[in-house]
Amino acid sequence: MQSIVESSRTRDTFTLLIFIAVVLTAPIWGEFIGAGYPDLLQKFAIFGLFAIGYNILFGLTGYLSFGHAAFLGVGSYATVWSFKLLSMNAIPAVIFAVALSAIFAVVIGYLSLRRSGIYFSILTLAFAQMSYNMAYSVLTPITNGETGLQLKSSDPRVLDAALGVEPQAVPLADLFGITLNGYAGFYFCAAILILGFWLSMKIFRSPFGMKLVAIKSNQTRMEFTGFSPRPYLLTAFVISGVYAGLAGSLMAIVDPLAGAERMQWTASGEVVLMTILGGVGTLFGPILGAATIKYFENIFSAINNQVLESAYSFMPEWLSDIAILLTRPFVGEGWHLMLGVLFMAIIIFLPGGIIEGVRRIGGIFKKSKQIEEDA
Amino acid sequence: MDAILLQVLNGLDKGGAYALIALGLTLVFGTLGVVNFAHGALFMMGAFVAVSVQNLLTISMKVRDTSITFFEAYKETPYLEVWFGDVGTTIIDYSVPISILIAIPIMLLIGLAMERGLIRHFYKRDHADQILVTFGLAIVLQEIIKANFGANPIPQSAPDIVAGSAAVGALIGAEGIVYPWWRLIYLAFSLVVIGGVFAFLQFTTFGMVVRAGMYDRTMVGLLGINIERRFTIVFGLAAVVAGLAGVMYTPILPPDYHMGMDFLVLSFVVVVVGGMGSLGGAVAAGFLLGILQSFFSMNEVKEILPGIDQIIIYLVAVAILLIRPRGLMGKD
Amino acid sequence: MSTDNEKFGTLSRRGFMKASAATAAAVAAPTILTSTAHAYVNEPKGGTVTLGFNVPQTGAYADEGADELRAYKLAVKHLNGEGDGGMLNTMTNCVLKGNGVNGKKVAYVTGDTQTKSDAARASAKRMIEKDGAVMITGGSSSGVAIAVQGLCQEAGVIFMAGLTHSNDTTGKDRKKNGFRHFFNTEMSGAALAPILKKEFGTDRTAYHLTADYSWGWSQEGSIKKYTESMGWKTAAAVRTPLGAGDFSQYITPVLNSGADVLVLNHYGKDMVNSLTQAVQFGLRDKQVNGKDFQIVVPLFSRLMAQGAGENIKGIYGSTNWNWSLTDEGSKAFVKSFGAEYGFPPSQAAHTCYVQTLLYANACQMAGTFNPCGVIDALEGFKFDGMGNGPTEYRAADHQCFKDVLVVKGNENPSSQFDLLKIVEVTPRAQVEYAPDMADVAGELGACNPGA
Amino acid sequence: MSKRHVLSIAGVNKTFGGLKALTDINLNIEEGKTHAIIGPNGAGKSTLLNTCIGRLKPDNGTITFEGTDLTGGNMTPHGINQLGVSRVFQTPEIFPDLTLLQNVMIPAFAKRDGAFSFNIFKGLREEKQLRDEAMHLLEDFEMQNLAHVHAGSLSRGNKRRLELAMCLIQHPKLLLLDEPTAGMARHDTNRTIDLLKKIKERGMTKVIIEHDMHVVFSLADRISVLAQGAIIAEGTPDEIKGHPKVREAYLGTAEI
Repeated sequence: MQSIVESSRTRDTFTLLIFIAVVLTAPIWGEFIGAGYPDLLQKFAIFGLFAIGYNILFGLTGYLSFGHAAFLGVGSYATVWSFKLLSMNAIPAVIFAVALSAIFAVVIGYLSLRRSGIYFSILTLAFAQMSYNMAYSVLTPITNGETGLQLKSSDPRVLDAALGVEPQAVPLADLFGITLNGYAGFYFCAAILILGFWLSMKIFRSPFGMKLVAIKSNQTRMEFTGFSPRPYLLTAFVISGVYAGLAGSLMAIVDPLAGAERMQWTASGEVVLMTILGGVGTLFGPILGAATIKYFENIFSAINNQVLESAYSFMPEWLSDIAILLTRPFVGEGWHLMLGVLFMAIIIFLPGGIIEGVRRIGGIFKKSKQIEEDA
Repeated sequence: MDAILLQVLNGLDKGGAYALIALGLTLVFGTLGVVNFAHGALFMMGAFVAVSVQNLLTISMKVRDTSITFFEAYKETPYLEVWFGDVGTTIIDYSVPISILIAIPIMLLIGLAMERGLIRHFYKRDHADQILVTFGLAIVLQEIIKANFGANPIPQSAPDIVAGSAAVGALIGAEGIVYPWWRLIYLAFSLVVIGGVFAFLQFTTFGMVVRAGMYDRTMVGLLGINIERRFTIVFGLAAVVAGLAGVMYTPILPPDYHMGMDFLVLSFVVVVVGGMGSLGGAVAAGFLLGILQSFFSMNEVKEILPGIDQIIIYLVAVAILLIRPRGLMGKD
Repeated sequence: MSTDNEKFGTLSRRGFMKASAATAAAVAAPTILTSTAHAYVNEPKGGTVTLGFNVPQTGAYADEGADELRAYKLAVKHLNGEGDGGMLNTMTNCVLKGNGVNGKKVAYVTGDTQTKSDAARASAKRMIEKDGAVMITGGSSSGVAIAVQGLCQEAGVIFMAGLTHSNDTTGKDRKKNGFRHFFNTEMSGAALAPILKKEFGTDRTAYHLTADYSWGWSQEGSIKKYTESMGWKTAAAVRTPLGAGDFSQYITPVLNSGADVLVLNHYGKDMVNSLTQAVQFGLRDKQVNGKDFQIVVPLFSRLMAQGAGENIKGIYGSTNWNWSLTDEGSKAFVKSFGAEYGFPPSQAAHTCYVQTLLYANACQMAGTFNPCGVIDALEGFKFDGMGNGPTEYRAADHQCFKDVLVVKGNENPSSQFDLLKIVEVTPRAQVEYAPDMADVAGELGACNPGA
Repeated sequence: MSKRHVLSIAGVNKTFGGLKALTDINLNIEEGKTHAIIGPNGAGKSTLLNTCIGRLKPDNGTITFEGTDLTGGNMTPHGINQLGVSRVFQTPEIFPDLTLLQNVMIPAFAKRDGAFSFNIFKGLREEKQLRDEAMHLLEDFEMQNLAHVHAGSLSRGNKRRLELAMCLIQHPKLLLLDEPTAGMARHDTNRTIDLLKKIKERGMTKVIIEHDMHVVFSLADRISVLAQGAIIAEGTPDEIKGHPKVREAYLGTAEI
């Protein structure tokens, strides 16, 4: 596993600083790729966080969970309930979401980790599907089912009421007076993403992270070496579950609504796709993968004939017609097809994901440089 | 009592469908060691073979309908009817049975192409990679179908002769009980196919080699038998079984591009409950889950446990995996 | 992109860039950088005004979404003076002249709701934040409609609902910035009940199969309410999981329940499957209590009904609009839609087309795209010539009140599109209810122009 | 010196189906001694070893390690390791995805921190003492050049040596070696014998299962001979060499 490297402290600090700079300037570089608007940037940060956390489980231990969306949903519901009952302040909401998703992760993880391999996958899938089905129908009093849990100006909000905060007509989350929508919401998510990235880096560089990879590498040896793998796995599971819960909480903070479909198994599948697409077991890969998929979902899906025509307007008409004919099936309503093809291509040709692609390109440069130096 | 009997029939019928899908899945896992998430897509492709056959049979002569003035509307009469009259109508009526015959070679080809072109490169990769690449393939296949056939379900009807219901209750003295012919045919069909696959594996030399390969692959390889080629054929066989299940299911469930994904999770649950790689287990689990699902959907049960019908399949899966991880009939 | 998109709600981008370039303390900056240059969010500054068409392009309702999109494109054409003008020629109280709206050419952006609340909101946000849309419209499910409507209220743009049938959209979850032309479960119940009484009598026992989520419950509730009040009994109301596929285990208990009517409170694929299977189980051929067994599908969609094929013949249901209507408005719309695409529009296409025209007309009347002005113009707006007879956008809940069509699966269709036969046009008075009736009472709130 | 028994096997029987794999085994391993168990193929050597570490549950009898009952399933594998028992497997069990240095550091963590510890706030780099120790050990094994190579790429012989290093860094009270030199070239075998002798000087108790008589007679203080699931002889190497039963049952068919 390449990622567990004994990197030097200065190098790590440098990486972290670069990361922070890239994240904070996202609104600027996002502009150039058509992603420079708050909602998509928020989604980049939130799903980046989700994927980073997922990677701690899947990337390090190799346990493929198909149920992490359940924690995302739990985090969202917890957050909206905190907004409804306590306060519009984001802090108690985040705490509540983290605590609740951790409890869920402990219970589901404890049971699921009694098995490994595909059995583990199916167990997590089963738990997530049960959560989804219940949330969609029977648990409607708690989740508001299909419509999703929404805020009302008439919600009690006991803390706010006690502190004499005026109820808003359109309730929005805040952080001690700063309303967390738009770019403020993005920066709130970005701050937590950076924190999450830092923690993930810590884990990658720690004995704990190394032990997780050791479990992936050879669980028998791990046991005969004196380690009890299950508490390690459970810790990793809970950490990744909390990341998911936190991501769910952020979703509800920047946009106070929680819907059941967040918990569906396909939503869990999405985070798997993100992690693999970017590069499983690497520090940056999952974030790249998350951004790629969200970019596809929001930008590629919006490309219609009108957009294509203007994009190809520099070509002669016959050529642009051909270009449209060739690209049209993959954009707009065909963006799923594009995603499927890209995903297969990555698994077949670049099992290490986008990161491996970048590395290979970097490798070519390095080699040619070496050849020059040798000569 | 009648209600119980009917639910047993429902359960068997559902179970037949589950077992058929799970059978191919577990066959592929047992022999090739591949976890195939595109198996649901094969089921869906089978259903769309039926749709295509119907479309072909009903290629129509178009006559401008002058009664509609808002837009250009046509009255359509299939050429088969124009040319052959009642015979043509009968052929169209039998489009689903005809599709079965056509689906066998087509699904076999699709299966072989899939194994040769993609799956075989993933024998040595771990299960996670197999799951992911076949999942990607499933997305691609269903999007292609959607692009060509749209997202709405497309109705398929069983031949008129079996459109009604059979008075199955008469056999046990309960006159009132009727059950649709097509569903009984489906059940019989699934039993025949399952029996056929088992007989094939049990009584032919090919099947013996395959079973030996499932048991110990390297051993068979050492005997100088080209097990790889046989496994390719097994994959084709699995595709045919899934495809036939899809064709036969179309009169019950009008096919749409997403039906494979809808069955995918369920069929994996069936396979795992039965025991990965155990053919008998997959069949038993298919019927067991079908019957459980039917019973837990009864009002009497739902009144005590609201929503139980939504999660019963998963509850059973969790219970089996925790209590008996190798499944009903799996090997250790 | 045009310069219209320079401003984003509460924060001007230029201001933001300065701040973020300066220091990380920019995190705290946005609220003090509130823009004052705009009277409302996304005020169009150039020669065009952008509308956001947010429809399902993937998932089970993709075909319905595609039809909605066709209708929107047609509406834009007509608004900009291209094509034959469609309903612009038949709509009463119409101030549109086919030269755009308020002197601006109409442009549009599209997005995929995936029939998921999250995706739909993300897509709508992109339209608002990036593309500068002043109005969002579309959708094919109530969950999505309510979610997007809530978002538009927060963001300060107008939401013109597409196909959404749940009471909640203009009931419990009604919003000042949101409007619905489509009818709802309450109206379906009120319109259907008298016909059911006329056709099947008052001595009937109904058995409900209901999709287990809020729309299904709401539909079940209204049918129960209206049928029971005319003397029907309800044998049972059974909830079925969404996307159950095989409904046999829910259908067989109907056979011996003593019920003689089956009400399928399902929509989309669930409806296609449950209806197909119910017919397969011989329910249509059954005699119970000396009466022919009947099946009712409260909400019919022609597009979806195609999936059930032969099985819909003779089945009663309600629909918002059907292309076979012969009023001038419907004829004009079907003609221009048919000429453009070669087949007739669905009810989803109709409602979306009408919504776009109504919105544009309101903007023209108000002389602005400011949501508050548009809302004033739409509230209580009365119009005709758009396919549903005299219609009113009720001010109290932003629900259109109009006649409701009761239809029946056509026994002798003359073409593949001729699936539904209109049995009755239930007059508006019969389906109208008080805006503060129990179960639908809600708070509209204040108009939000976003700035 | 007092004769303290580190490991005691008392009256152990084990059958598989109808097949008797172990018959009434009684064995005491003395502290600081190297005890070899030899016997022809299928004599039950591996079964005995797996029974010792609780992987197999005997039909009856007990296994005690320094007073703790290890009998089948009573203790988890990691629990047994934490008591001070390390094991080298017949096919090397290492961490192929980690570097050699990390392979050796992992068991050191287990020794220091116990079966579970959540230590993410001290990076690997800061674990200086532990690193140095691991590096020294690799030097002892003449593998320091490979310290940053992934273990999966090692030769089979080197994998075995690495596994031995992984056990040794834990300073176990009892080291179980399942054919530690099988498949090694003579040169590597001799190096391994030297290494094992070095540990012997440190007073570590060892149980070796071995085919190679050269290895056995170079290292063992005591030898037990297993045949058809029963111990037919036990004694010092010299005693065993001259034991008639052994000659008859085993040595007669093998070269020494």
